[in-house]
Amino acid sequence: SKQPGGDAPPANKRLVVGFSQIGAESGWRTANTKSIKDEAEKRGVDLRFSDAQGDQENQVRALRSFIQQQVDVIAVAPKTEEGWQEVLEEAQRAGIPVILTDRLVRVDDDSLYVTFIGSDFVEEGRRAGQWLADQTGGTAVIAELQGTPGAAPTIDRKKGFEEIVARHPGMTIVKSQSGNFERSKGKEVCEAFMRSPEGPQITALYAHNDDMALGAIQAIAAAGRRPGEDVLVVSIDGVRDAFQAMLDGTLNCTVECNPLLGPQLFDTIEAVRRGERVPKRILTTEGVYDRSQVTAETLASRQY
Amino acid sequence: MRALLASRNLPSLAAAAILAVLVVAGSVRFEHFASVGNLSNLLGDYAFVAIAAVGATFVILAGGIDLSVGSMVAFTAMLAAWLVDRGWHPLATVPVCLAIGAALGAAMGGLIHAFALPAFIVTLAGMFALRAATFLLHDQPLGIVHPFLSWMSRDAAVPLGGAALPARAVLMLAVVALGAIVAGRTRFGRRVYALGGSPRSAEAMGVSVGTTTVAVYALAGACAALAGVVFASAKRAGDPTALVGLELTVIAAVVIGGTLLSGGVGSVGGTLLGVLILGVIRLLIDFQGNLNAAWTSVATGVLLLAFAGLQRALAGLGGWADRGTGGAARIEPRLPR
Amino acid sequence: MTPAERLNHPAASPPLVDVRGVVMDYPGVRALDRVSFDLARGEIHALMGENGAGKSTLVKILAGRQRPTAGTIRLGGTEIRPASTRHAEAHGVSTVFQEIDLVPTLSVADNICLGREPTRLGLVRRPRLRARAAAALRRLGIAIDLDRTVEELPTAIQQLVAISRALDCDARVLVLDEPTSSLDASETGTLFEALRRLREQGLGIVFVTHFIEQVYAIADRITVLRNGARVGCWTTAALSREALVSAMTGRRLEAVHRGPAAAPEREPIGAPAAHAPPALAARDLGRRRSIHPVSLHVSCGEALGLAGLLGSGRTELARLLFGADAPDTGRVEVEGRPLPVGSVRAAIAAGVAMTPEDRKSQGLLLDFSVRENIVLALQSRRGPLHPLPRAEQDRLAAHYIEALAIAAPGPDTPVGQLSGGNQQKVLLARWLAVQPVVLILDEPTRGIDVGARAEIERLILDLRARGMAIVLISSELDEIVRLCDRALVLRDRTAAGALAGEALDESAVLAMVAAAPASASIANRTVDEDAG
Amino acid sequence: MATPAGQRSWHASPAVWPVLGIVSLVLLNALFDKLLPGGPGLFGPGAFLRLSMRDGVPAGALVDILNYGGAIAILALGMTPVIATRGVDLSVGSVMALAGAVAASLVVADVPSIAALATALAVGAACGLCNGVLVSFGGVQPFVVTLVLMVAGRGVAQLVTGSQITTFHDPLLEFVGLGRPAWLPLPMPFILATAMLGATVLALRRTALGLFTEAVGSNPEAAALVGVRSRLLVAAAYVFCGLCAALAGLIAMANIKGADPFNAGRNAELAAIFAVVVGGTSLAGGRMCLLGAFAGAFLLQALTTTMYARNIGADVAPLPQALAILAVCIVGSPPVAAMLGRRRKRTP
Ligand SMILES: Nc1ncnc2c1ncn2[C@@H]1O[C@H](COP(=O)(O)OP(=O)(O)OP(=O)(O)O)[C@@H](O)[C@H]1O
Ligand SMILES: Nc1ncnc2c1ncn2[C@@H]1O[C@H](COP(=O)(O)OP(=O)(O)OP(=O)(O)O)[C@@H](O)[C@H]1O
Ligand SMILES: [Mg+2]
Ligand SMILES: [Mg+2]
Repeated sequence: SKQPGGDAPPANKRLVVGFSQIGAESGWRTANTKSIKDEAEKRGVDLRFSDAQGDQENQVRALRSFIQQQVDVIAVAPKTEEGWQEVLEEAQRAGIPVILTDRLVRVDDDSLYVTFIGSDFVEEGRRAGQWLADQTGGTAVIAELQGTPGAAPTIDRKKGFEEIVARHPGMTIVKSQSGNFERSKGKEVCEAFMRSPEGPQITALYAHNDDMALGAIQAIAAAGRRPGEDVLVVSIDGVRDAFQAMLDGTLNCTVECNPLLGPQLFDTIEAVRRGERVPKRILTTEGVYDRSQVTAETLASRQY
Repeated sequence: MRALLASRNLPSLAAAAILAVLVVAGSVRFEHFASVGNLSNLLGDYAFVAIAAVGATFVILAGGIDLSVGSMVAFTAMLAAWLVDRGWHPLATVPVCLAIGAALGAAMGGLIHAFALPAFIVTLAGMFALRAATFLLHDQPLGIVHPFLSWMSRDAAVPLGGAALPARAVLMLAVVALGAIVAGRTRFGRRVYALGGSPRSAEAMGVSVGTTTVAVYALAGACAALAGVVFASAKRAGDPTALVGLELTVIAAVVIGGTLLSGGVGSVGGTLLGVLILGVIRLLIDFQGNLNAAWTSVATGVLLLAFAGLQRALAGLGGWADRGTGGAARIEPRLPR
Repeated sequence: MTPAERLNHPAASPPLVDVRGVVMDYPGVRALDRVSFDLARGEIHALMGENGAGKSTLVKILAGRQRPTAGTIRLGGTEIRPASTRHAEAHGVSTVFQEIDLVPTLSVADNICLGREPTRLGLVRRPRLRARAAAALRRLGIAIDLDRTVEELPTAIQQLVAISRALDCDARVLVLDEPTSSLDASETGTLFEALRRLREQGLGIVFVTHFIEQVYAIADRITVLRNGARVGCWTTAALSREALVSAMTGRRLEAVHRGPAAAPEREPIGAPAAHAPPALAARDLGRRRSIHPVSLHVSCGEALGLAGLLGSGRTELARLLFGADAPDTGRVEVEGRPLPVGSVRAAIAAGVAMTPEDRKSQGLLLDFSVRENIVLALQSRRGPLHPLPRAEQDRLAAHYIEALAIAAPGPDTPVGQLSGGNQQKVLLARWLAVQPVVLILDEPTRGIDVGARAEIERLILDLRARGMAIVLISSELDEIVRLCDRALVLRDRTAAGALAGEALDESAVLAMVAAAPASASIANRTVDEDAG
Repeated sequence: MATPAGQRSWHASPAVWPVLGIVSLVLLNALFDKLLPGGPGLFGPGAFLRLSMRDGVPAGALVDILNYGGAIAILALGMTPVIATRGVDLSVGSVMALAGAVAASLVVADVPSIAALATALAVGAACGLCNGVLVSFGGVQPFVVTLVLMVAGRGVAQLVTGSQITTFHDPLLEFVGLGRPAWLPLPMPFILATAMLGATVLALRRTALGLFTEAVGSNPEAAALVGVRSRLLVAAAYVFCGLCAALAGLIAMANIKGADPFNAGRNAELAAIFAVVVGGTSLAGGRMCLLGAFAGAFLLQALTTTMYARNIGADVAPLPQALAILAVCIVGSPPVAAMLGRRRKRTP
């Protein structure tokens, strides 16, 4: 049968790629899906797309069905890091190379996947923290809106941010609660923050994604304080609504987490098919956007 | 044969017929669909769902409902992973998890009976509490490495026409068979059916309602715990965020398999059919391969609806639709208490 | 030694069951007040009393379904406190409850053997189980499909299945709460034979009924309850029918029975005028698998009886007339206007009413109050947007509680807490409140005490006299003969013939019912036969 | 307030238990505020009981409960008749998302906001109609029917918004969730929920509709035999539920000034069913208690708000919530009631 990424594809046969997406829990995720689908179409790749509807089990099942369908390459955006050993071994036995996007997996043997394309959540947390430290000179009373408990981005974005906070004695996190990555929960939880005894002292809000920050901004305003001025707001993702908010002056900074992985992913896939060696870790190009940099043109250029 | 064709088996038979249709349709439409590999994947991937669903079938047959399955599976999976992480042999975690699952189930059953509380509320509370307990045990995914687990997934599979049937699939089939025997051929099984058919009459006929209720929930807890161990061993991890919403999948499988939510009617074998139908629907969507999230939801819904309509129509042809004397406006059965 | 002789030597053996000073308090009601009761070996002991007297409550206490507030129960000399039916059965007390308690979704065989299935290595032995169930049914002379679920069976068959179940276990004491309320003469006869055999074997049998003749046919002793208190205990021979009735009611017999005999107008309004269409007419009304086409008509002020054996199709016919089932052939006319097929609403709107046979599953809303149950049909006819004012509801409830002597703590008591007979009266009240043109009564006196039965019979005559058309289904031929102008006899789901006027008497009906010898008996009825 | 069940006196109404639950939660919070070292005291800044005025509108934890409980209460009111007819509606969360998506997309496309609101409500009712017709005329189990819409509805909502959160600026749409009318400075969701409660109680208890609905759930066969139009009633119950879900969806949407097709109404069906059951309506059908469902919804929200106030992490918060739920149910359970009743009888 096939060698993992070995032989060059016959010219007449279309490249078949199976891609397993986590679900559609946010606009970020849909942009990610769209980028991959569009790129596949552009390059004439036969993309077998599977949406797991938020359930990692469905992802595992999708991978097994890709193996049955004898696709050429499998790409997967894993929901959590754990739980991939067995199915990746099966893919390896079937000679299908696997590329990870967006999140890494933890397996005994990292030859089970070819490469990982995506951002580093810990690094994103660090960047958000660093921005805040730079902006405030290292003194801030911070409220943190976490993502879904136990999820990889939640754990890592918290970890990275806390690393920076630990380095600055003037920065303290006084409130930290999950807003489930949802705009409405972000708002509800932030209202509780503002109302709490510590509420009046809070000078900064760190949200694990833009949606929660956008909800929180409304809560801060409703509590009679100016978001972006009295309370600095920093979040992660860089969706279009966040840029709009920066233009409005209510959001201070967003750390980009680029969902537009399509081109990079298919470049890599083709490289793998050609038998080239690819690095084990391919970082996506991502920026940190401060509201001072944002203009109407930046907003217009945002694709998601 | 006549007993098999009895009117209350019709929904299950209809489910089997539709499952066959789905499989044939898939084979015609997609290359590689009808393969032994897909079959063994299906059985392996849904093993833990089916094991949990066997327990849920008993609960629903007894006229109850168990919303705590998802949390229970996640909790016991985490417990198993946690124990293995502390140096236990994976096999040694099985009795511990089963005992704890059964005890927790029995506790819920006990509350339901002792305070005459709705099962919905008690098991909803159980669902919340167990999810929190999972986080308390370990607040993020916990991977485990153990030679036994590698051996299980690589070497303990049963060869099956060119593919390999995972050991967990064999275990699942055994549990389903055992469940079917317990439900259909033991006194306990008869009591469960009686309790679901009419708790009042069952009590009047000498069925001990309390004992049976507690036993049924304990059984469901044990099944969910076994499912948890299977899950942990297949994933080689425990995950506190895993399997949110599994309860709906499980209940849907039970109901699709022909068991009435009102209790007293249904079968364990039907439940396996229900699980497989959900699995085949998912497989069809994966093979279709071009549905994004929104269309995946819509397609799942439409397939389910088509399925329910067909099942209803087939069963209706057999006269199941108007059982009893009340032909006029027979409203569908009661929900569990 | 005959049972009566044995009774005369009480010292010889202690009573099998000895109940002393039992008190049972429900919230707001004292259902039993220091009642004592004893049962000897090899005795059939009848428990009698009006509706709500406390008979079923005593039965439930014996069976472990209800814990008494005070008092003791001794079984063979040792005190027992049965905490559940299971517990009581372990002591050898086997019970048939008034509200037939079977699991509707289980098969006949499973119901009969539930909890005592024959097993080997923990597995139920199906063939043995079926054989045992079949044997238990045979004892009562019935042969029905063991795999049918109980909910598919008519009330009377369910009752027989429940009795078979009670007979199937090794009991020392058998308690039967109105086992014959749905049975007709021949089934009752078979049951009595079985009971006599058990009596010979030394069982003690408690027998609750409202049929006085049955008591004299089988009981050795009679205990009478009134308003929860024991009135007395007599050997059957020592108590005349008159004395029994007055013990039960606290009134003299004439007061009770001034009903039918004294009813003023036995004579009907007479043949309907040629131009006036009958109140209710059916032509070739039939339904596949249930009843062959039947034609009938009833005029205003006339009562038509539907007679026949169990399963002869009377209930099915009534349901077709009422539109509860859709007929395959024929149609129904009310006062000359055809009714749309299979619409209960249309029938009700046209002035037809029907009290169903099975009050628990088809009639009452058990957790609703007496008042709500009474006004339900009237309200339904008025439509949801014209609610009956509360005052009017209260008036109606009060009126019927009084008129039918419904023993209830108040109009807001949930119907489920009433005694069986009183529940039946509530069901009647519901349809009387509608004041229909045609009233179809399916076994209206099931489980109703003598006094109330007389009241209801008088009521029926009265309604008829006031111009209502009545269709009466009853398993008691004398009731049909006494109350009806004409009777339609059904056999094997076919109209076997009609009787009217002078020709309508019990022997004529019986002759017609029994005309086709073997096929009329339940034992030989195959279940799946297709009448269509 | 008239007890919905008509003949029940206040202390026998099942609504008592959730109300007591809310009261004790509030008291518990106050106790913590007072007793914890460094706590804010009973009415200090940040205290649970503290009500501050902002722009002439009261604000505080208690107001938050009214605000966020409103949508759940409306869902629960819609769910109650469905459950009373032995049904269940799992699709309410998806209908919420769909209604929000429709309204927001229309407004963004410059449709007049009043028309957008009306369309969204109509879409909700139409969803209910689909459910209702399939259940009552199609005879399919309610669980299955509504599961289908639960799965598919969210997909449709995503299609409507093009799989993104549709943000809008529209005073009328925002008013549905964020409004604080001058004549009654309370959160609009609470006002809407109370109005719905009033309207529902009137519609069901001042007519015979409530009685018929309960009759259908209590004994369908008996109801059919007295000529109650069971099918129509059952279908109507689902339509009403769909309508309520749409209204709740509009509130959720207005509250964040955006329609979130991914998360709006997630797990709302569990919350609504919970509120109904805690409020004393049995899942087996029959008797229903609208006031109880209403109170049950606010009990649920009071629990959530308490978790925020006490700073309990979302991962472990379900544990105390579960225990609180059980406590409320056990206190209100028949055996405990019987025990208390016996005690009460003995003391005087
Ligand atoms: N569960 C209950 N709750 C409250 N009261 C009850 C309950 N069951 C019975 N009662 C009351 O107890 C009294 C006795 O009822 P019981 O059923 O024993 O009468 P009965 O003699 O069997 O009458 P019937 O001939 O009508 O069956 C009645 O007044 C009845 O209302
Ligand atoms: N011996 C029997 N075994 C099983 N089913 C029977 C038997 N007799 C009647 N049935 C069922 O009863 C139905 C007809 O009985 P139906 O209730 O109409 O008769 P009925 O004359 O009203 O008798 P009842 O006095 O019981 O009301 C049939 O559909 C049949 O299924
Ligand atoms: Mg009785
Ligand atoms: Mg009959």
